[in-house]
Amino acid sequence: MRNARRTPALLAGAAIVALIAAAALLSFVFTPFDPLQVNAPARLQGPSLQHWLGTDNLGRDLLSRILVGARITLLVGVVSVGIAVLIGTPVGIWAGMKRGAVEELTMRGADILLAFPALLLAIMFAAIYGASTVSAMAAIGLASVPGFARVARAGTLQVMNAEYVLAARAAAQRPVRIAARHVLPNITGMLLIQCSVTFALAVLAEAALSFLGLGTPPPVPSWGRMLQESQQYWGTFPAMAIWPGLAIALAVMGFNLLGDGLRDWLDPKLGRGKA
Amino acid sequence: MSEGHEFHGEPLLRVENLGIAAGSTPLVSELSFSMAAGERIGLIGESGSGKSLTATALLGLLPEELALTGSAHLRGFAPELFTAGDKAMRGLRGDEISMVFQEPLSALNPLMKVGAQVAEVMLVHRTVPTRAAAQRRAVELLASVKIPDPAQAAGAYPHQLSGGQRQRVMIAMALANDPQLLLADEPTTALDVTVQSQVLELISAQVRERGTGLLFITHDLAVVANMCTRVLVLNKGRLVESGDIDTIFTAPAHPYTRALLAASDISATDARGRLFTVDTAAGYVPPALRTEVAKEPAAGAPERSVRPAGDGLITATNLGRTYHRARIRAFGPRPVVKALDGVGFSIAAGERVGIVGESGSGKTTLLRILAGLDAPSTGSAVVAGTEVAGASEADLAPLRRQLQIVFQDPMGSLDPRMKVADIIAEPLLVPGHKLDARGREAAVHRMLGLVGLEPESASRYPHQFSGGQRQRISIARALVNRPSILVADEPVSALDVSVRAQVLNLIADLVDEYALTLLMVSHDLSVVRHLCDRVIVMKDGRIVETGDTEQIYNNPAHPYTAQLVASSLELAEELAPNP
Amino acid sequence: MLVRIAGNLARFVLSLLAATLAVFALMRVLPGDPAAIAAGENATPEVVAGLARQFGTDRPLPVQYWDWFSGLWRGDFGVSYVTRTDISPLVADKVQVSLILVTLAMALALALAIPAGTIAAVRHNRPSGAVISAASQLGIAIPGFLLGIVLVSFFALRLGWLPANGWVAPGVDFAGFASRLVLPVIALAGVQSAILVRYVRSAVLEVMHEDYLRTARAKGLSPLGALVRHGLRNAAIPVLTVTSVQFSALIIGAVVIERVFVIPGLGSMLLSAVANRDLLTVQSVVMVLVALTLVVNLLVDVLYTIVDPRIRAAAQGER
Amino acid sequence: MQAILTARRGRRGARLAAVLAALLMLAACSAGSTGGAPADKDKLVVALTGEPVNLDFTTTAGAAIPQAMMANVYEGLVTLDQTGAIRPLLATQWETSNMNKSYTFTLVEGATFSNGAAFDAEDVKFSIERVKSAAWLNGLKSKMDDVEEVVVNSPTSVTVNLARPSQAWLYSMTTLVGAMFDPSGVDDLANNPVGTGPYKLASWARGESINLEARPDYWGAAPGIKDVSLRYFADAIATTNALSSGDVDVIYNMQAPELLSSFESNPAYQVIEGTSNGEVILSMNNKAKPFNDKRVRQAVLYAIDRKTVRDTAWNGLGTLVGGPVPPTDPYYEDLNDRYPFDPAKARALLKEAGAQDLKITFTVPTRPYATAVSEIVQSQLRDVGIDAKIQSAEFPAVWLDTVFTRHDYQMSVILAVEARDLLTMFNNPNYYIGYDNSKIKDEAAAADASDEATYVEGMKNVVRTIVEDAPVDTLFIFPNISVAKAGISGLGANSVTEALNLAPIAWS
Repeated sequence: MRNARRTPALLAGAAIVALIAAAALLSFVFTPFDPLQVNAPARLQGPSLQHWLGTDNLGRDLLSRILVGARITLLVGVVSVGIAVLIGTPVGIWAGMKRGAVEELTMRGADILLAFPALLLAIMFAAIYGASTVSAMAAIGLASVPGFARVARAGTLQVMNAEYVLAARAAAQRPVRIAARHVLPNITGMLLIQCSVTFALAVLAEAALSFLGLGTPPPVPSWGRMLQESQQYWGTFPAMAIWPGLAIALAVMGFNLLGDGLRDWLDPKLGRGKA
Repeated sequence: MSEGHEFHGEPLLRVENLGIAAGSTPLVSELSFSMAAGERIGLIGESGSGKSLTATALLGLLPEELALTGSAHLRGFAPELFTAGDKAMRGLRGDEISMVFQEPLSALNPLMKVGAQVAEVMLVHRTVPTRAAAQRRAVELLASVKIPDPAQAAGAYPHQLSGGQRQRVMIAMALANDPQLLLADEPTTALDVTVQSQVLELISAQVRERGTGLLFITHDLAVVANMCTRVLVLNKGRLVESGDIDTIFTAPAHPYTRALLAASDISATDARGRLFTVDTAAGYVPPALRTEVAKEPAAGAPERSVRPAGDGLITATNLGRTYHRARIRAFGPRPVVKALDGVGFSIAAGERVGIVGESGSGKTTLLRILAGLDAPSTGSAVVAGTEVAGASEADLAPLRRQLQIVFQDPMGSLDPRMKVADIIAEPLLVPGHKLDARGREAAVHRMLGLVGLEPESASRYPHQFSGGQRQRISIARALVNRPSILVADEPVSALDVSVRAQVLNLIADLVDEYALTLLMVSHDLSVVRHLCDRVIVMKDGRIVETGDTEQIYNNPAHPYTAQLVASSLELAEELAPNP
Repeated sequence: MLVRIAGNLARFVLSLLAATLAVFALMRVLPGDPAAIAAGENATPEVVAGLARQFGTDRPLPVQYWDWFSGLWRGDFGVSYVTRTDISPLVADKVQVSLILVTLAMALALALAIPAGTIAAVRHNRPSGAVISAASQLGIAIPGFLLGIVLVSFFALRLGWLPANGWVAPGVDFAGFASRLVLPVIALAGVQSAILVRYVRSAVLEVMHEDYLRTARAKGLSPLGALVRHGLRNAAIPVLTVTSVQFSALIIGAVVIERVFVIPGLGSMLLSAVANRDLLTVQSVVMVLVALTLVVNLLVDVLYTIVDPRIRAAAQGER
Repeated sequence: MQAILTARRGRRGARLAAVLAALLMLAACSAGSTGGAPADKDKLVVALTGEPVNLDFTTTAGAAIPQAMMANVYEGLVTLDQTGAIRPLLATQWETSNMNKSYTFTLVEGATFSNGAAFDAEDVKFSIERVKSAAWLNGLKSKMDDVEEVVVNSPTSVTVNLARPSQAWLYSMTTLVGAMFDPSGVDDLANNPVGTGPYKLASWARGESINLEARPDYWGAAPGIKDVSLRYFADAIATTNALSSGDVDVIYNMQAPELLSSFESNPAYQVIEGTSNGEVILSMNNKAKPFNDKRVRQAVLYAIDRKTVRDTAWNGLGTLVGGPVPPTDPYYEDLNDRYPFDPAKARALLKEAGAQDLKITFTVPTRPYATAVSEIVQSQLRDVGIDAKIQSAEFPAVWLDTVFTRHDYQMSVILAVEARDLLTMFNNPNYYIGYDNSKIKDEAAAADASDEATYVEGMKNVVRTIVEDAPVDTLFIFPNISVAKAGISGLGANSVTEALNLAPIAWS
C-alpha cells in the first residue's frame, strides 16, 4: 500500500508548504508590526527582541514583511498555476480525446507558446500593461499553459488507450462524462505534480521579475522585491537580503519536494514494492 | 522425496535449501534440487511462485533488498554461488551460466547493433583474441541460431529484427561462450505461436548439441512437456513435486500438480462440456491415460445448433484502417501504419466466432471497429443493424445497447479509481436508461452473483482483487445491460492457467444463458477451439481463411493456418505417446 | 532523406511564421504611440504626426506587419524609431555575446550534471547520492540572479580575483574576455546543472531498471561497466529532451544574468529597448529569442536521429 | 562503438572542465593587475547609468544625450560655470541693447568643427534658426520661440533680435538649444555628431560605451585626458562593483547613496558631493480632485517631513530648500519654514476641506529615488489619513504617457532636472501639474523683461506666490554624487548644466 513514510520528500515538502501557507494566513490577522510603517530612526537594525529579524532600510519590520510576503508568493503561485490549470488542462484533455487536427493544432500552438518562456512574456506584459503583480501572474500563468496542456494530453492519451475507457465508450458514455469520470480523476496525480513544479517556477519567476523591477511594485513586500531592495545593502547590512533569500529558497524547495514526493507517492512502480 | 535419478559423477548444479525473502515475507523457501550435466529441467509454476527469482538467484543478480539463504554449487567452480563475491560471479555469468529472458526487445540494448551485443559477451570474458574475431564469431553464432543473412543482421539494431529473431540473438548471446548451464526464463511467452515452436526447437537442439544443462522456467505445461526430461513444480515458493515428465504428467501425486494439469488441458472437458478447474480436477484424467484419442474435445460438449448463416447480425465489407503513429520528434512527420486491409465477413445471430491471428494481424483493430470504438478508414461494417463506418456517437447508441466488450488486461480495463459497483453499473448510466439508484444496485448484485463474486465486492476497488476476479468484474459489466453480442479481446491470455479455465467456463455458461452471439479474439488456438464454432484466421490485416472450427483445425486450407495449427503446442498432444 | 529534411524545415518554418504573427500582435498592443514617445515632453501634435510618418507607424497594421516580415527574410529588422539605426547589425552583435554566454553555461552545466547525476543515481541509497540530490534541490531553489550577486560580492569584491562585471570582446583582450565570463557562466550554469542533475539522475535510475542492463550483467559485466556501456547512451535521450527545453530557459535566464553582470547581450538590449519603448527593437529581439528556441528544438530533433536508431528508422520508413 | 561514444562523452566533459579551470586561473591572474594606479594617464572610464538611445538631442528628449554630448562634442556661445554664472564660450563677449531685446555676440576666431569646417557667424544663424525649424523635434525648442531674427554682422559678429525683452533667453543659450551646428554636419546627428567641442565621437558600442577622443585641432585649451569612455550601466550597484574591481575610474551622478560608505573610508577613492539643479518634486494634479483644493495640497506639505524623507531615502544627501528652486539659481531663497512638518495642522486642513480618509493613487516612476521616496511619503501620508496607493509606472515611457502627456494621475514624484525650469513648470496651466498661473503670469513676464536686479527680485516674488499655493512639494534638491579614484582632478562637483564636462578632468 501507499505509505507516506516511504516518501520523506512528500512530508518535508508538505510541511514547508504548510508553513508558508500558515505564515500567509497569520499575516492576515497578525503581524508584529505594520509591514508598511516606515520608521526612519529604527532603520537597518539587526535582530532584536522587538524586531525578531531586524528592520530594513526604511525601518520596517522584516519579520512582518516576510510574513506578508508569503501571501504575495502564494497569491502569485496560486493565480498563475490556476490560470495554467484552467486553460491548459481542458485544452490538453480536449486534444487528447479529439485527436486528429484538433490535437495537431493545439499541440503546435502549445509548442509555439513554449518558445515564450515566463520571463519573456512577463517582460513583454510589463512593457504593455506596466509592471504589476497582475501582469506578472498573467505572464507566468500563460507561459505555464503549454506545460499543463502537454501533461494533460499525455495523460489523456494514456487513459484513452486504457481499456476501461474503451469499456466506458462501449457502454455509450458521452465524451464529457468520460472526461469527468475517467480521464480527470486518473490524470489528477500528474496534474498535481505539475502544479507543484509550476508553483516553484512561479515563485522563482516572480523573484526574477521583481529583481528586474518588472514584478510586484513597492511598497508591497514581495520576497523578490525585498531581495531587490536589499541589493544596496549587501556589503553593509546583509540581513536584509538573507531573510527574503531564504524564504524564496525555502518556498521553491518546498514545492519541488512536494512535487517529487507526489511523484514517488503516485508512482505505481514504487508503490508496488519490490516483491 | 526420492530424486528418482542416478547421477553419474558430480552433478552440474546442486541447490540446497534455497530461500529468498523480502523482509519477513518468504518468496521461495526450502528449494533443493540438482541437475546432471546436459540435463533439461523444467521449473513450472504460476505467477508469484518464485520461479524467476530462483533463476535470478543462481545468476547472482537478485535485487539487493531481497535476502538469500541456502547454497548452490556449480561443477568446476569452487566457491559457493550465493556467497561468492560479485567479482567471482562476473567470471561465471555469460561464460559458465547464461540466461535467456522473456522479453527479447527490452532485454537487448536498443541503441547497439546486435552483432556488437553478441560480440561483447565474448570480449568481456576474453574468449576471443580480438574485436574483429569477436565480430566474426558473432556472425557465425547468428548463423547457428538460423537467422537469415547473419552478416547483415549483425549490423542491425534490435528494433529492425522480428521478435523471434531477437530471441534468437539472445540465445546466440547466451550460448556464445558454451556455458555449462543455460537458464531460460519464459523465453517464448512473448512470442507468437508459430515463432514459439521454432525457438523452442532451436533451444532444444542447441543445448542437446552442446551438452548444456537447461533450467527452463515456464508457466506453460505443454512447453515443458515439449522441452524437458524432468520437471519441478513450484507453488507459492515451495517445491510441491518433482520428477520425470512422464511420471508427473501421468500420475501427479500432489493435488496442486493435478489441478494445474487439469486446468491446462483445454482438450479435456467434464460431463457438462466445461473445462476442468481446480475444484473439479479430481475427475481429470491425464491424456496419456485416456483411452480415446484426445481429438474429440467437442464430444462431451452439449450439441450446439449452428444456425444457418442467414442475414448476418454482423456484416463487414472491405474494411480498412490506417493509423498515424504519434510524432516522435518536434518537427518530424507522423509514420503511417496499415492495420486492416480489405476485410469482409458475416456473422449470424447466435454464432460463436473466434478471430485468430498473431500480433500485428489486425484482429484487435477489427474488434474495436465492430464495437464502435474505432472508425474504419474504408469499407463498411453493419453490426446489429447499425452502420459503424462514419457513425457519430449518437448513431452508435443502438449498437452500444446491443454489444458489449470484455478486454484482455484485467487491471487496465477497470478504472483504478472507481468502486466495483460503479464500474459494473456504468453501462446503466447511459442517457435514456430508466433505472434508479436502487435498481442499479440490484442489478450490480445480481451480476456479482452471476459471475461468482461476493456481494461485498461492490464497495471495493479493483486493485483489491486477483486477476481472475477482475476479469469476472469485467464480464459482469459487459453483461449488466443484457446485450445480444459479446465481444471478447483475449479475455484469458493475461491469466494464470488455473484461473483461465474458470473464466472460460464462466463465459461459456453466460453465452449459453443469455443466448449471446460471441466474437472472441485470441492468439491461442486451443481457447478458440474450445469456445467457438467458427474461426476467422487473420494475418497482416487480412483474412486468410475462415470456416468451421474443427474443419480448420483438422484440414486447414491455407498454409499459414496449417503452420499456425502445427505450431501450437497442446498439452494433450505433447503428452500423447509418440507415434 | 532530403524529403524528410525538407518536411522538417517546412514545419519549422511554419512554427516560425506563427511566432512572427504572435510577436507582432503582442507588440502592437503596447500603449503609447511610438512617435509621441520619441517626440518627448511638450511636443506638438504636428511634431508627433511628422515622426509617425517618418516611422511608418501611421500605416495600417497589416502593411506594417508585411513590411517587418518581408524584412525578416532578408535578415533586416528595419531601422529603430528610437535609436535611428539599423537594428540588424546590433542584434547580430548581441546574439554572439548571448550565445557565447549561454553555450558555455550549458556546456558547463552538462559537464557538471552528467557525472553528478549518474553518481546520484548509482548511489541513490547511499549518503553520497543523497548529498548530490540535496545539493541539487538547494541549487534549484536559489534564484540565478541571487547566485550571481553572491558570486560577485565574494569573488570580485571580497577576494578581488575576478572583475565584477562588464564585457570585453575576445578579439580585443582575450584574458579580459575570459575573466569577465567566468562568474556569469558559473551563475548561469550553477542553477542549470542543479536542474539537469535531477533529470540525469532519474534517466539513469530509469535505465538501471531496464532489462538490457540486466542482460549486460548476465553477460558478466560489472554494474558500472554495464551502466557505462549500455545505460548512459540510453539515458542520454531523455536528457537531450530536457536539455533542449532548458536551453530556451537558459536563453531567457541569461537576460537576468546579463543585467547582474552588465553584459551587453540580447537580454540587456531587450530590457533597455523595453524601457525606451523601442518597439521595433523589442519586437526584433523577442523574435530572435523565440527563433533561437525553435532552432534549438530543430537541432535537438536532428540529434535524436543521430542518437537513437529507432527514430532514424521511423524517420526513413515514412518515405 | 558504444564504448567509444560514451568514453568520448566523458572526455569531452573533462576537457571542458579543464578549459574552464584554465579560464578561471587566467582570469585570476589578469584580475590581479587591475585596480590601484591607472595604467594609462591618457585614458579615463566614466561609469554612468542610463545610456542614450541615440545622440541626437534635436529630435530625442531625455537627459542622457546632452550629458554625454554638450560641452564635450557640442558647444554653445555661452556656458555656465560651477556657481551657475554665465560665462563666454564660443562667444568671447556679448552686449545687450534695446532693453534686453537684442543680443550681439562676438565670436572666437579659429574655432572649427570636428568635420574640419570653420565656425563663424553663419553657423550661429543656421543653428538658432534650425531650432525654430521643423528639423528640431525636441520639446525644449520652445525656448527659442522669442527669437525673431538672427543677423550676421560679420564672420565673427552676430546679432539676435528677440520679440520681447528676455533675461532668461541668454540662460537658455547655455543649454542644448544653444548648441552650435555646422550646416554640413547635421545629416546623421543620431550617430555622427559634429560639433566644435574638445572631443569627438570615436566609437559607440551600443549597450556598452560611448568612446570620445580629444580633438588635436580644438580651438581652446587641450582637454586633460585623450581618450574618455563613457560606460553605461543598468544600475548603481553595477557601477560601484565596476569601480571596486577597477574597470572604471569615475562614477558620475551616482544613484545609490547607500553604497558610498565603502568608498568614503577608502583612501584610494574620493567621494565628491555637489548639488544639481534637479528638484525631487512631489507633484499633485492641481486640476483634479482632491488636489484641486489648495487646502488639501497644503495639508500634504505639512504632513511630509522632508528631512526624514531625504535622510531615509537618500542617506541624508541633498539639500532641503522648501521651494522649487535650486540654490544655484539666482532667485533662490530658503523657504523651508513655510511648511514645517506638522501633522496636526495637516489633519486640520484636511478636515476643513472635508477630505478626511482620502484615498488617492500615487503614480511612481521606476527610478531608484522615486521608489525610495514614495514608500516614506506613503507612510507619512497615512499618518494624517491619506491612503495613497502606489502604482508604479515604467520610466520613461509609461510615466511620460500617463502622467506627463495625458495628465492621468493624482500624485506623482519626479526629479525635475531641467535647469531654471520654474516657469516651465508653473507658468503653463496646461503643464501636467496644472497650476493656475494667473497670479504669476504678468509678474514673471515683467521680471524677464527688466534688468538683472529687478529680475531676481521679481522672480523671488513669483516663487513665494507659487509656494503659498502649494502646487507641489519640493522634497529636496538632488545631490550630484561622484566617486572617483583618488588620482583624478577637475571633476565638477555640481551639476549646474545638463552636461558632464570632461575637458577639465585629468589624472594627477
